[in-house]
Amino acid sequence: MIKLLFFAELEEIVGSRELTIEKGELTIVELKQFLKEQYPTLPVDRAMIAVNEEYVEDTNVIKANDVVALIPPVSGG
Amino acid sequence: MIKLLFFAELEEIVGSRELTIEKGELTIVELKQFLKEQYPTLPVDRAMIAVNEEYVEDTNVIKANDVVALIPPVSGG
Amino acid sequence: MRQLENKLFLITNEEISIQDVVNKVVHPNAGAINTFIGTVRELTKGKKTIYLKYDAYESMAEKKLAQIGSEIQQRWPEALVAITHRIGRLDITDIAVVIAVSTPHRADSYDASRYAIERIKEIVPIWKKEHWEDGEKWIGDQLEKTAYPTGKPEEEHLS
Amino acid sequence: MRQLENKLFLITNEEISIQDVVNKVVHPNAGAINTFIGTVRELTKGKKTIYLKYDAYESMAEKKLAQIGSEIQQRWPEALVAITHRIGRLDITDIAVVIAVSTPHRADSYDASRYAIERIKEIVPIWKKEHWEDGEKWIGDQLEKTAYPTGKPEEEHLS
Repeated sequence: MIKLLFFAELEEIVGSRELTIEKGELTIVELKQFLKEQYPTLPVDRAMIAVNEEYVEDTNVIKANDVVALIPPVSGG
Repeated sequence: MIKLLFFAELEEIVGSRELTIEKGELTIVELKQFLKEQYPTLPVDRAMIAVNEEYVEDTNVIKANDVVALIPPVSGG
Repeated sequence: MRQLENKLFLITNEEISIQDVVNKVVHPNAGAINTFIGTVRELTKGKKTIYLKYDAYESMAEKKLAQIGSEIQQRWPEALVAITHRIGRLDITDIAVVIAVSTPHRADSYDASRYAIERIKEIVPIWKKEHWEDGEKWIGDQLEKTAYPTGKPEEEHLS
Repeated sequence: MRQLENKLFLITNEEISIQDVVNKVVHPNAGAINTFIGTVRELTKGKKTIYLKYDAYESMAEKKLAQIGSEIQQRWPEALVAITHRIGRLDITDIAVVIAVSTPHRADSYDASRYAIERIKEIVPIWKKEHWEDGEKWIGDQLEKTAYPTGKPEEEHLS
């Protein structure tokens, strides 16, 4: 089980800030592919990915109980 | 009559912030010469000169009733 | 509340007190404190903003602000840094962010403060939504923004 | 009192409120406010300061602060500037000066604020006297300071 977080326009497209998916280990690349299939309009490739609140590379592996956030380009400040 | 103002270490050397001298027109160079004679320990050449609150060149002429300030190197901020 | 306000790196729903943020970096060895205050501007590219809404991934945003603090202390070891960013609805001239950096000498306080705001705009998960008379839009969804094909923002020199 | 506090360029004997100075430059077109806060540092070149005394040629100092404001508005036409400098006795960590500069975009706010503090140290008739355990000295009477043979400080580029 993996918890997914969506923010800003991603949250609006998904319709929810938080989703849980029934997956075991998978790579960021695999997760992105999964999300593109589920939400064809979601700009997945423009998002950064954070696992447990740290940015990760596409090659990273997500494990059970990880919290994965899709971070669209930030605009604070 | 010209009013002279002294600040910081210059005030301490002269012993007064304000002096009035009985002079008519004179140039800054002449004033500096006068002050060096009156106060041999006064670091006149290290001071900037302001006439009526504006910095002036050595060639400027001081007129009666002007307020002339000797401004030692500043250290605000 | 008092505990929250004492955090050096804080996301808050409340109005930000500049003095409170500055107080966190006051120190006998500091001769200079630079602050950057980001306020809500009415006009952006000729378009009139009515208000903004800021949202954040709060827990991660505070971690990333703290990371910026660590990066600054690596570059400027004597610097003290505090940053508070507000979220929620902000009106024109409201304060969105306050950065305070103290250093022994002034040049470093400017450089480190500038570094902080540039890094905030690169790595801290905070987003603003502009609300105009005729619509609204999440900023960050801007054409001039680059995608992150590696999923991770690189540390860049200030431009 | 209220009238004095509203002056954009002010020499005061009172404690300086950062917020009050910042309020003077808040504007709907400002997205960025940079402030520089000069505080009394305990150690200068290894020597321990007990307290400082600042003195000023007050009327001229306010004029020169206003001149710095004008110079900034020539270089950064959209900038708003306010500067308050305190005089009298100041203890360690007390605020001696607050500069606030607002601009539409952040880079200018940093540059203009930096310009202001450098110019203050060049042309504004304010002096500080350091008081140590074993003595006291007017600063400005420092060997590294140059004399002004023409009687007039030239406008210099920031170093």
